[in-house]
Amino acid sequence: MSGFSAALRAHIERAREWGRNEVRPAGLEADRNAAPLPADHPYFAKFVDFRRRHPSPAEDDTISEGSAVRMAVLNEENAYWDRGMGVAAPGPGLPAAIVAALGTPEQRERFLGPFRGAKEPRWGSFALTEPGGGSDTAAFRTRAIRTDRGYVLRGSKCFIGNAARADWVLIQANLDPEKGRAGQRAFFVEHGNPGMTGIKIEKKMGLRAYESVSFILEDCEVPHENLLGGEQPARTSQSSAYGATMGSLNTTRVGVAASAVGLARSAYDETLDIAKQSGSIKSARVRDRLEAMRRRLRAAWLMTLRAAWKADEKIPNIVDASMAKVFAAETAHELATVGMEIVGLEAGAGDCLVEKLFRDAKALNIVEGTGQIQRIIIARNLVGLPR
Amino acid sequence: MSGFSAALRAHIERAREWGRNEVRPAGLEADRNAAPLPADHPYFAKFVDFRRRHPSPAEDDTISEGSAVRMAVLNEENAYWDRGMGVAAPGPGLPAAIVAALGTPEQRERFLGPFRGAKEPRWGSFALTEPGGGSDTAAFRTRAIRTDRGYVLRGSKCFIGNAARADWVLIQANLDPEKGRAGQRAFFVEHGNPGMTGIKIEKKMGLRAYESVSFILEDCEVPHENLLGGEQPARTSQSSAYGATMGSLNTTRVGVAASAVGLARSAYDETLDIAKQSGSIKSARVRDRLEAMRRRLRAAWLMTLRAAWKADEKIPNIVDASMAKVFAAETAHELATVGMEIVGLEAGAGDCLVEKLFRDAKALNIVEGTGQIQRIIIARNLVGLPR
Amino acid sequence: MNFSSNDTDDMLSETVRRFATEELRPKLREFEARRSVARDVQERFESLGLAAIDLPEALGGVGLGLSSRVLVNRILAEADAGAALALDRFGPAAYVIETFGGSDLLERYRDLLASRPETRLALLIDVDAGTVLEGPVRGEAAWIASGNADVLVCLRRDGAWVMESGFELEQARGAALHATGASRIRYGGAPAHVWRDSTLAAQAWAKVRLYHAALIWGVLVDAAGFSRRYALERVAFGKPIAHHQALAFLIVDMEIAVERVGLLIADAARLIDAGMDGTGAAASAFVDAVEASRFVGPNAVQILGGHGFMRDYPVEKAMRDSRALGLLAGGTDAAQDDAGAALAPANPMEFAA
Amino acid sequence: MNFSSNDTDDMLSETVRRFATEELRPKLREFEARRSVARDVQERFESLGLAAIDLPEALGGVGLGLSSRVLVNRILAEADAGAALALDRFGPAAYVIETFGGSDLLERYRDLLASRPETRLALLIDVDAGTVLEGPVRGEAAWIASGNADVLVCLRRDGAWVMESGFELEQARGAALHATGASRIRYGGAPAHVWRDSTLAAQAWAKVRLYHAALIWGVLVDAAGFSRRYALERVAFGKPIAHHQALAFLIVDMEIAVERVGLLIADAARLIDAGMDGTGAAASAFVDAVEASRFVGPNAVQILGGHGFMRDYPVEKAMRDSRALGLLAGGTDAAQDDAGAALAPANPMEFAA
Repeated sequence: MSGFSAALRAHIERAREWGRNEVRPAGLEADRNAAPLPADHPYFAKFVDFRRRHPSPAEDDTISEGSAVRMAVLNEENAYWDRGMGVAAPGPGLPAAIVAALGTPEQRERFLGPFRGAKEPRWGSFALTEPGGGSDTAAFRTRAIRTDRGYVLRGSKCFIGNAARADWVLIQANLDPEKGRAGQRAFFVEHGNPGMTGIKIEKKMGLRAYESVSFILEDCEVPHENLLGGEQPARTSQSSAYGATMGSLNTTRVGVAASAVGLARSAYDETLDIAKQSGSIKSARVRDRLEAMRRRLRAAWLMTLRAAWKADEKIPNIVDASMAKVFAAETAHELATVGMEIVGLEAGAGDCLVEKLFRDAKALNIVEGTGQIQRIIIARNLVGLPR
Repeated sequence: MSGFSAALRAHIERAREWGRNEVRPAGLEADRNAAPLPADHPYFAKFVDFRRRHPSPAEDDTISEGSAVRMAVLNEENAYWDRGMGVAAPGPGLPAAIVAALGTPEQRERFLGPFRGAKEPRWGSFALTEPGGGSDTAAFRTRAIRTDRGYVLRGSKCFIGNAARADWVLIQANLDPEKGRAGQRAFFVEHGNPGMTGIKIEKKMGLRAYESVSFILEDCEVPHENLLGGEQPARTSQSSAYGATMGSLNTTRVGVAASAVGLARSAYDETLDIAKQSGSIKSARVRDRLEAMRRRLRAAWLMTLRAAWKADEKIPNIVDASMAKVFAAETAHELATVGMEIVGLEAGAGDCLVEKLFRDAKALNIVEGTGQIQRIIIARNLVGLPR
Repeated sequence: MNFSSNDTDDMLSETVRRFATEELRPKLREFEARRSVARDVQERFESLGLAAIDLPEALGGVGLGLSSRVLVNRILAEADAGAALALDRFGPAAYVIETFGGSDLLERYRDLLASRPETRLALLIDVDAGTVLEGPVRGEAAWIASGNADVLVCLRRDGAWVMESGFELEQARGAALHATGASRIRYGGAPAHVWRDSTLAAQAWAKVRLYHAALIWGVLVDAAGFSRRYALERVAFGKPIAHHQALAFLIVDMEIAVERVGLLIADAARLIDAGMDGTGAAASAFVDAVEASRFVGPNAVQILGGHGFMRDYPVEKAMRDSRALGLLAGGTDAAQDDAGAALAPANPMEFAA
Repeated sequence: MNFSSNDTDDMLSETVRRFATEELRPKLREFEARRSVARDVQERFESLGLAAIDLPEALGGVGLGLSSRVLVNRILAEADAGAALALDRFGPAAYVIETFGGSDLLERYRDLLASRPETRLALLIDVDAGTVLEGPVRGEAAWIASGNADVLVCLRRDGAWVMESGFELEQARGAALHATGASRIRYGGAPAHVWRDSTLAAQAWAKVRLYHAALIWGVLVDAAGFSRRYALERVAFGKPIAHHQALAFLIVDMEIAVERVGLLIADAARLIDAGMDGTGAAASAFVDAVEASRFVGPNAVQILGGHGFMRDYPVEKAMRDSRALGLLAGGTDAAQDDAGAALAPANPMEFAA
């Protein structure tokens, strides 16, 4: 018996097959090469083809579950096979929802249009984080200055996913520093803009399958039309809906939580398999560890699902989302760590999935708000912790 | 082989015998009665007699170890047999060192003199904590007002050890609230002073062997001579030495840490004994738990001993002392908790030492600065955490 | 996929919450002192139908499932876990009777309890039962969470037995849960019923574990909530202690631990109510509750500082009660054994409801 | 009772610290990339006498005890644990040779190493060795922390053997400690030496464990220190992140974990140097180091946030290295077995020194 609709389960079955045959091998290849797969790697073309043949669950009207639950279930399955490959996937990515909600009609057509039905892999990218910035968005120092010809951007960004290969990077910059956070706007910088310099692809401990890029904005000029939402952003119904949603509902953190659960499940399944093969599962100590892994995994998944379900039911889920995010991320790390213990020397040899997951997992407690930031968000709601 | 002098070991041997024969049974009796032993309980007379026959290691010149190490070793042994009985022990107690360091010669004679060679049990007491006060000493609201006849004290105190039976209670009160913490002074309030009212002996979860007393100071009058150090306290060499010592060396917290280690050892030994008797030690799970207990216990003891040794060597030990205090206190709690797990149903029946220790231990992470306060002290020194 | 409660559970919650808040919580220390719950409170509990929440309707029960039982137990334990045990005269022994003896035997004991208002069934878990279960049984246990018992029900890995005479209780001090009393027990003789079936035993045990895990859950909900509210009221260094970041984070982590336990308990109860195998999930939920109790109980005391150590506040009781509850239902080691016995790949699509 | 270091150790520390800071630390990623330590660094290490710190003076060693060895290993590992392993061509295998073969055999291998500067001994711990140790041996291991080996030394619970040929290494990627390389190993044939003695095996193993525990300790000292300094420099929400109370507490708890490991390692080394039984204490110290590594390593990365995940900073290496070191020396489960094998009442008066 399953609490999920048959339609959603069919999508997951397909994602599972795709994950096993394509995503996992590609992720391992990138990890072994210690570098992202090149943009012209056959995987990406295959991916585009796969997406054209199989629309995402988000677009399937026969699914009865809400969009957040769909996303959670799919993220979980995808991250099971490789979290890094998920981030590396072609498409407008993270900024798609932002552009759809806040962009002018022209911008939506110009920047999202090319992705619709694209036959070649192409990427979008979103640049928020700055060196020394992290979670303190008020401290971001990238400036935008209005000129007659458009805007000049100055500053630097780091850890920006897929930024080197993206058609455009949506860059957060402050147009009016005196207003603080309220002065921040987003600007499209297109591929090859000479003002985007010092492009460096970071060498990472894990999640090597996707590009994390740092770059400098050195008098980077963009035309006026590249300011997201236009110069006088209209309070469109879409944008206010977006803002209102962000107030009491959160799905981004739930999505990361679901990915963390998928990664954690991968660590559990692989470890269990190795323990069974080696016979170490006969040890009560090993069984106790595996039981603790499974239990924690289950709790993380339930927490994540509930946060997603609340979002779909329009029940405020800020605490649930942050709780799921921090708990699932810490679960992924914990399970990979304990997994390495059970796997033993084979993990030390460095050709073992669990060891890779140990390196991958740590990022999940850092991106989209560290564990500390999640606790602050929860504490604000639980005990009114002041900012 | 032992790293301790034969002289100190002889004291410990005696304390062990005394502990096994007298302290442990008395402590269990108090716990069963859920009340402190009455002041006229035969134990206290025996104790006074024991002390007269066997001076404390502090007064034994043949011991080569410094005073802090002596105290740590003795506290550890005493708390092994019963921590509550240690606090209940007759004598001037906690304030003795303060009175010796800061009192006028008259005060030293008047308040400490009667304890020297006393044949009857008598107690001194020190009152700092206030309801709602806790660790924030700046928030203490007990006031002292100078009058022609002496001082009038107004306020309330809580959790004051042995205060109901003490000859005198040394009470911290603020003589000059505008000066904040610097306005605080200490006043002797003698037994039977009618201004000390509402005396209530608290019902505690554990450490029931000693009186924790709350009381109200309702226009409590004391003569001028009862202000510790006199009206114009001289900067005596003793008092400055005391102050200087407090600056970079701490032994009070080390003493509590040592007691926590003793309590923890008691939990470990008793649990080990029960596991051996019941045969549950044959379970790898039980052995792993016991090993973790022993390991943690050893680390706590080494941490405590090193903090004591540094104090004796005049090496700044503020971080060591706080670290030992918090780690040993948490160790005592952890060991009793795990111990209960191993003991099982017998612990639930409530007649088992480990269960008593589970109730006793928690206090050690609260008294003399909670675990939180210790971490603040350490963080001040490690990373300059501002107040 | 649905996390909402149904209307029945919502009504039930409200009834139990009012009863617990009005009748139990104010008498916390009174029950402790008298080592039992007053007769009128017991009668009110039974008149509300809360005693038979998960007994079949045919037997006068409410016919709700284990999901409702864990809800009721949680809410009762938020007020007083000892009282929750004391009030339920059939108690978790009912699961053993039902599983092995079916509705006939369940009915018999239901009638016995109805006819004699002081009568109780006591449940004993004989984890290490060594000899083959047949004929007379003999043994003792250091603690059962009851001051009296008219019927002794014993669950073992390989079966169960019921004894109506031939056992004697000796009052014990008890480490906690004083409202329900505490006894040592000694038994010897031929049981009135003996069953040998390890599959049924595992099923009954799963329910027994969830019954107790839900009580721990309730105690921890209360401990976390009480200490959180205290931390908002108590001021130190110029602000509520809850606004000192380290304590705020501790409060958050306590909340996460409690949530985690609750989700695992509800998940296991749903599996069992849906007729699926919930033995592993129930054992895991119990282990999780015990682990959470070791974190939440003592830290609730810690947040109250010296006050937490005094009996004027309920948190010291929560620390003791939750610790003691973890020793019941066969204890954690047995639960760990069962939870780890059938480890299979995780299935994220498994969700009963 | 004395916690002070002696003058020899103080001098030693200073020498090692200077070498580690000047020669190792700046080349961290260079060693990683070439999977070995440059020849000139190796020569400098050996000319300082650091290779033979705890070999007998008669054999050209410095003749210091295990207490000095753990100190040296800690300081080297503060710079680079992989390099520390790479530099020590005799390595922990020396303990097995010394314990079973005595000074004659120790001398022989010492001479071999002296004559051929690329020669290394590799140590393998065969924890689960099942068959009785005699005649030819055959087997494989998934990982040894070395890129090459001329002599293979194997320690088992019931004895040890040494093989000078009949084994082959296959290069492995290695999860960490890249400066020392990584290999899979396969062996089969008659060992040059075989010993059966489980008491001696336990003694040698104790030293092997402390050797590795000290490396973990060093990595954690560095990870805690580096992340602490970073937290003082990095500003968020208007102050150094180290001054956000929750992070300050985390830093404190990391420090406590590191201190605790160090005290247990030094304690066990002192016991062994004093000729007392230190097998249990050494096993416990190893387990403690592994536990601490699971807390300190990842949290150092966490404190650096996104930067911690990048190879520009050493903390990701510390997290990987400390985790990998815990898989060596026979791993934690074996250590736990040995640490729990002889549980006796605690003796607070036992202190060697």
